[in-house]
Amino acid sequence: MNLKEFVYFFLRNKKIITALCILGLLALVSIFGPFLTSYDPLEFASAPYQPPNRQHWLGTNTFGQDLFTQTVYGLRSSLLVGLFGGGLATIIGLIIGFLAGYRGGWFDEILMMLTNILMVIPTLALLIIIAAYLPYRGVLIQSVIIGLTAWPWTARAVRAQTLSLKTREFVDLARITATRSSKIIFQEIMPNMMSYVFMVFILQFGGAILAATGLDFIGLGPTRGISLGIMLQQATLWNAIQLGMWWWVVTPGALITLVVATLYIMNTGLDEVFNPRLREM
Amino acid sequence: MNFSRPKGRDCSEVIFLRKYLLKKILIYVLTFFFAATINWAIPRFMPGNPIHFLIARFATLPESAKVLQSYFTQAFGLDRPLMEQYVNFWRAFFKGDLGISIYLYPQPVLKVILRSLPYTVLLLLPAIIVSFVIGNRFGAFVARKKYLDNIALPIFYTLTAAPYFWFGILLAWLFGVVLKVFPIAGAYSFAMTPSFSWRFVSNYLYHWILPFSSLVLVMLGGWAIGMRNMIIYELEANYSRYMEALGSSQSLIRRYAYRNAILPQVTGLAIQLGTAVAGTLTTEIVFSYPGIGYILMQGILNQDYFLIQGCFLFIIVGVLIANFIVDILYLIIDPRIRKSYTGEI
Amino acid sequence: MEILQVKDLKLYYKTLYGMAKAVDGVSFTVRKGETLGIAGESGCGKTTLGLGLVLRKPPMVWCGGQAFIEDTDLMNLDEKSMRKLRYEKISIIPQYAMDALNPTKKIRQIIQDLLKEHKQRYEEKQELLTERLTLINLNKKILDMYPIELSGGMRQRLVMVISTLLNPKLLISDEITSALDVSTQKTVIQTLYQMKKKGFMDSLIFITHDLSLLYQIADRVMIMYAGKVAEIGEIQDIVDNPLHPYTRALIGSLPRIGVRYHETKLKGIHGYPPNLLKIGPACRFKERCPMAFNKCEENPPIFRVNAQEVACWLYEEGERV
Amino acid sequence: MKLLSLVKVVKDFPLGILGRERIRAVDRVSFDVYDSAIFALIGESGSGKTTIGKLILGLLKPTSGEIIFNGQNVSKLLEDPEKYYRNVQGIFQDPFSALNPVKRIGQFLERPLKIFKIPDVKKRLKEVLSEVELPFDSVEKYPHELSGGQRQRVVIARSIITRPKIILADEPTSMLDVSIKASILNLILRLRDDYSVSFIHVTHDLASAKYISDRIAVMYAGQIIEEGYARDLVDDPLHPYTKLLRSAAPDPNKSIAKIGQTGEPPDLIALPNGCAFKPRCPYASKECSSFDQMIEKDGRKVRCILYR
Repeated sequence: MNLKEFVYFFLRNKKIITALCILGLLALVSIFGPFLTSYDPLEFASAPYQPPNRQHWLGTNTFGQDLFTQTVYGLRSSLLVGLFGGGLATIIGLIIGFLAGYRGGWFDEILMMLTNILMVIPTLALLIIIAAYLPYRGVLIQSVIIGLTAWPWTARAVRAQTLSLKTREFVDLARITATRSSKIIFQEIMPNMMSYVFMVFILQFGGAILAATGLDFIGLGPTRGISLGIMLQQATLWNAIQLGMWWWVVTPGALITLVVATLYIMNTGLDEVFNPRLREM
Repeated sequence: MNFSRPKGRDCSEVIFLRKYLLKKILIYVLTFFFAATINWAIPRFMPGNPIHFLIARFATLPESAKVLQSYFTQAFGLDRPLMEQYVNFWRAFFKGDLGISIYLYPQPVLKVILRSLPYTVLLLLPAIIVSFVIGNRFGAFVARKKYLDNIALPIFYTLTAAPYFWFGILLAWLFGVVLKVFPIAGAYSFAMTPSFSWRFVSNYLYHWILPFSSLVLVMLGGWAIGMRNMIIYELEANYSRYMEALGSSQSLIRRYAYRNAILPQVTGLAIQLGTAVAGTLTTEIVFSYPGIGYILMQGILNQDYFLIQGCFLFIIVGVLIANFIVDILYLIIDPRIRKSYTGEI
Repeated sequence: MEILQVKDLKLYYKTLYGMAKAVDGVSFTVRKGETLGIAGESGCGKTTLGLGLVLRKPPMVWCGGQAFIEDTDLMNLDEKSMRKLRYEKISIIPQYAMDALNPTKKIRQIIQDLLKEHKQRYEEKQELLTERLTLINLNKKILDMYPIELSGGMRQRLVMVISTLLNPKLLISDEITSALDVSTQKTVIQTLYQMKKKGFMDSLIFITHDLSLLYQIADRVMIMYAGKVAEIGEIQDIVDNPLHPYTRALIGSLPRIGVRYHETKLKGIHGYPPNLLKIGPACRFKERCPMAFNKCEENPPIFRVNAQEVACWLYEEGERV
Repeated sequence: MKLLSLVKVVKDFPLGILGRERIRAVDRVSFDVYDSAIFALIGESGSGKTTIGKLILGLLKPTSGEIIFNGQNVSKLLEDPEKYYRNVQGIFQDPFSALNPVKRIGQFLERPLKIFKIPDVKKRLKEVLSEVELPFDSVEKYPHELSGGQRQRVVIARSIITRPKIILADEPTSMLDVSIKASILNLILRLRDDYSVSFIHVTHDLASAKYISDRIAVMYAGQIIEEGYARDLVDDPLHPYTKLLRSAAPDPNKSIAKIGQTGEPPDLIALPNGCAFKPRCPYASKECSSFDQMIEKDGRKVRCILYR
């Protein structure tokens, strides 16, 4: 699967193209959104309980805060958590999975023991324990703790991939050309895994967003600033649905679902590009 | 190199099974030990002292702050050396003493958790089983035709992508607020006291429907996608092709493929437990359903560290037991591990 | 009397780059009780032909021609009657025989389900099954075991018995020896030979890329090249007097057991087979053929030269088939 | 002049979870390879022939015994891999997995030139590609644009680019079609004659081994059971297993030759003591289970009680 063939299938895959458009749009909204609204997400904008209208596109909540501004800032922090948390989890998973797969022996045994242990423990419970004791929680810290607890799944997948590549003959061929093993890793094995790593990153990105939303909802979100999860938490705390304020609850949840669903669909598209068997389905 | 196995069923197979299960138990005990240690270590090694953070919340006079300070330090046993604290932790744990809850002072944490545990189990277990069965049936059905696949796949992805509690909120709004069909708060109406009378049980179920169905809906998507991919893979396996070449009907081939595709889904069950538990905790909060999730949130809001730690330990124990049951289940239904001694443990 | 008549069969593969003409107008017959060997290199369409007769799954598409088995055309038959025909009249031993059995079902269960699909009761066939298992030295006890508990060789022999349990008219064995060592290869061929002699099946199509294997088992041989028939003839004629330049080159590049380098230098065939997506009107072997001349610009029909059929303009004076 | 020799080389692999049980893939193998000679190593799957290949190439370390190249112990030579691999190279079985799919053929061939610091790369590339009869423009191509035969020629080109003394060819033609197989065998012969490179030709096919090799060693269950000159060994095999291989090889003028049941390949976990071929041997006798030494007679070696 060389570059030319990859581009050929990449551009023709409906799933990938639609996913890219949606994600691109959302990214633009989160970057330029703040310029579209004149309000600050947390300050009092105007009369509360307003359903979506011309003045407040997404309505206002019990405190009179403009929900469109909150959504835009919230989307930005969610995407940031996805990027950093997902990225960190992918990198850690990559390193550990790679070393375990390539080195093998007892080294592999220990790393995999650690991975299996962390995999059994529900990540949200672990996050709660860690987050509960953090005096100050920002988006960055949240991404770090999510990244630190989400990597086991990647490590296992990357290890399996490395094991299958390691036994391929072009690795032996490189070894008998007196190539140092670090060069073998980065020049022979790594390029073949790029496609796989990218797909793993996409899943981690989505996973990190869901984890962050869960944490925010349970009350351990960023202490300052806003995120889609916090909006939902406040909505539940202040009985939004009982008061019939559906707009306070629907938009943040729908946005998260849209982002994560688009990521999953893009992943399926990439899967079809990389292994033809699913393509003919 | 062919490693053909000694013929016939003999005691070496039984020895292998015992060894296999013992190894699994060892791993789970080790995991629990590891998780409990994290649970013990985090408050003690976190930057900033949780006690100050706790007292700052009470914003009382300086003298009472000092009294509270000594009470908590003594309660946490922070003044004693680390090793001793660790040993005390385990001694207290085995005596069932998880400390006193601050949120529901003076009830011991264990009692608070034991009271809410059945509610979570009654919600989580049926949801997992029902979503597993329906999800896999749907996934297998959808893999039949291309157009079915094109319609169903985006739906499944949306289901599995949605945050668990969001679906809960949507259902609560639709059925609770708009249609007013189901109650959306608590596990039973306030006037009732928990008993096994039919009146209470029906009322309980009446409250149970919405949280249960929101959990099932979200979990359903995950199983369906997993089964759809697995069954496509199995339908193209060599044994399916061979049976088709020998004139077998599609239904027989699909039955065999489904049987093999369900096996990795069972292992998937063990991995999905973590997310399922997390989903239940958050959904309980939406419906203020008095399970572990709800009291965990109260614990967080009230900085009740003992309660948070207690809930964490119970969640871990629950997940480990469930994982062990899934391992045994897998051993029973998949002969490949039982029969291949060099099977990868 | 002929079991199978194939007339100008066309089986193509639908790919993203166009139609790959894997089998492009092939005609041959298989007589009752005969073993027809089909030999050719990778990409010549022999497996497509073998499997295509029994089962056509996308991306393989039938694009023309007929294949009669006892005057029913396999190519346009409704699914139900085609399913009845498979296994009862025409059966296969696939190349992947070693993992052709469902790993999570007991062997007895698999056979019962297969027989039930053809409205046969397992009890009637049980006695025949055990008799045939012992014939290929497999113990009756394996019926209660899972396929994973048997070695590769045993699984292959078991599949050979299962595939011929209903005494099909025609058995197609597709490259069943390519994954084996030389010694086990010989046993498999002998087992197949015994099975035919004992009437497990009427006639046999043996597909292989190794022409030398056919010396022992085939009565007649069909050499295929790039989706078309190059030559068909009795095995002895093909060995002693190969007509088509490709057959001659193929036999020329087989290291005979007795031959050392200095005695006769093996000449391989330079160049590579044509791309099945871009097939021109010319004879497909033209670029690699040492005897190509102007007539080869046009695809040769099949000429009959005494008992042999060959698709090459060199034999134009032969009577056109 | 002896180029490479193995002296009582043994290789065990751990088996099972904690590796308590051991499985012996190579059992006290010794043979010598002379300058510009082709030495064939024949055996079926599981006979240990590929493991020996990996030991010689330094991909595996022997459990005991020694491999000597040019008079020096290979494990010592491997401390400076560049010097060793300048003289010893390898060709592998599967052309589809021997080339890194994401690298161009040019990059693949230039790597050894850079590492072994060989001057004027372009000229050397042109030279080596014409030696293996490949057009120079295939330097730009990706592996998936070439056929199996072409890829194998690229791997051969890479192995001869540093003018090694000895090349280990592990089943170079088993994945190729008959016609291309013959041209690869001819190529190997030409390389041996033009550049006096010696080859160790690991294969399971007696006919192609006989066609190009000078000396042949037959392996069974990790041991060498017969060794001799190619002509003698094939025309007049001594060891019953070699006889079995000889009669199993397809021969046009012999139709269904009865060779009876050849039995199952050896089960390396539960090897019988003494001669491993005993369960399948038509001449097996009681002493066979205690017989375990190599008999030498006029330049030919055989490990069988019949010739004691």
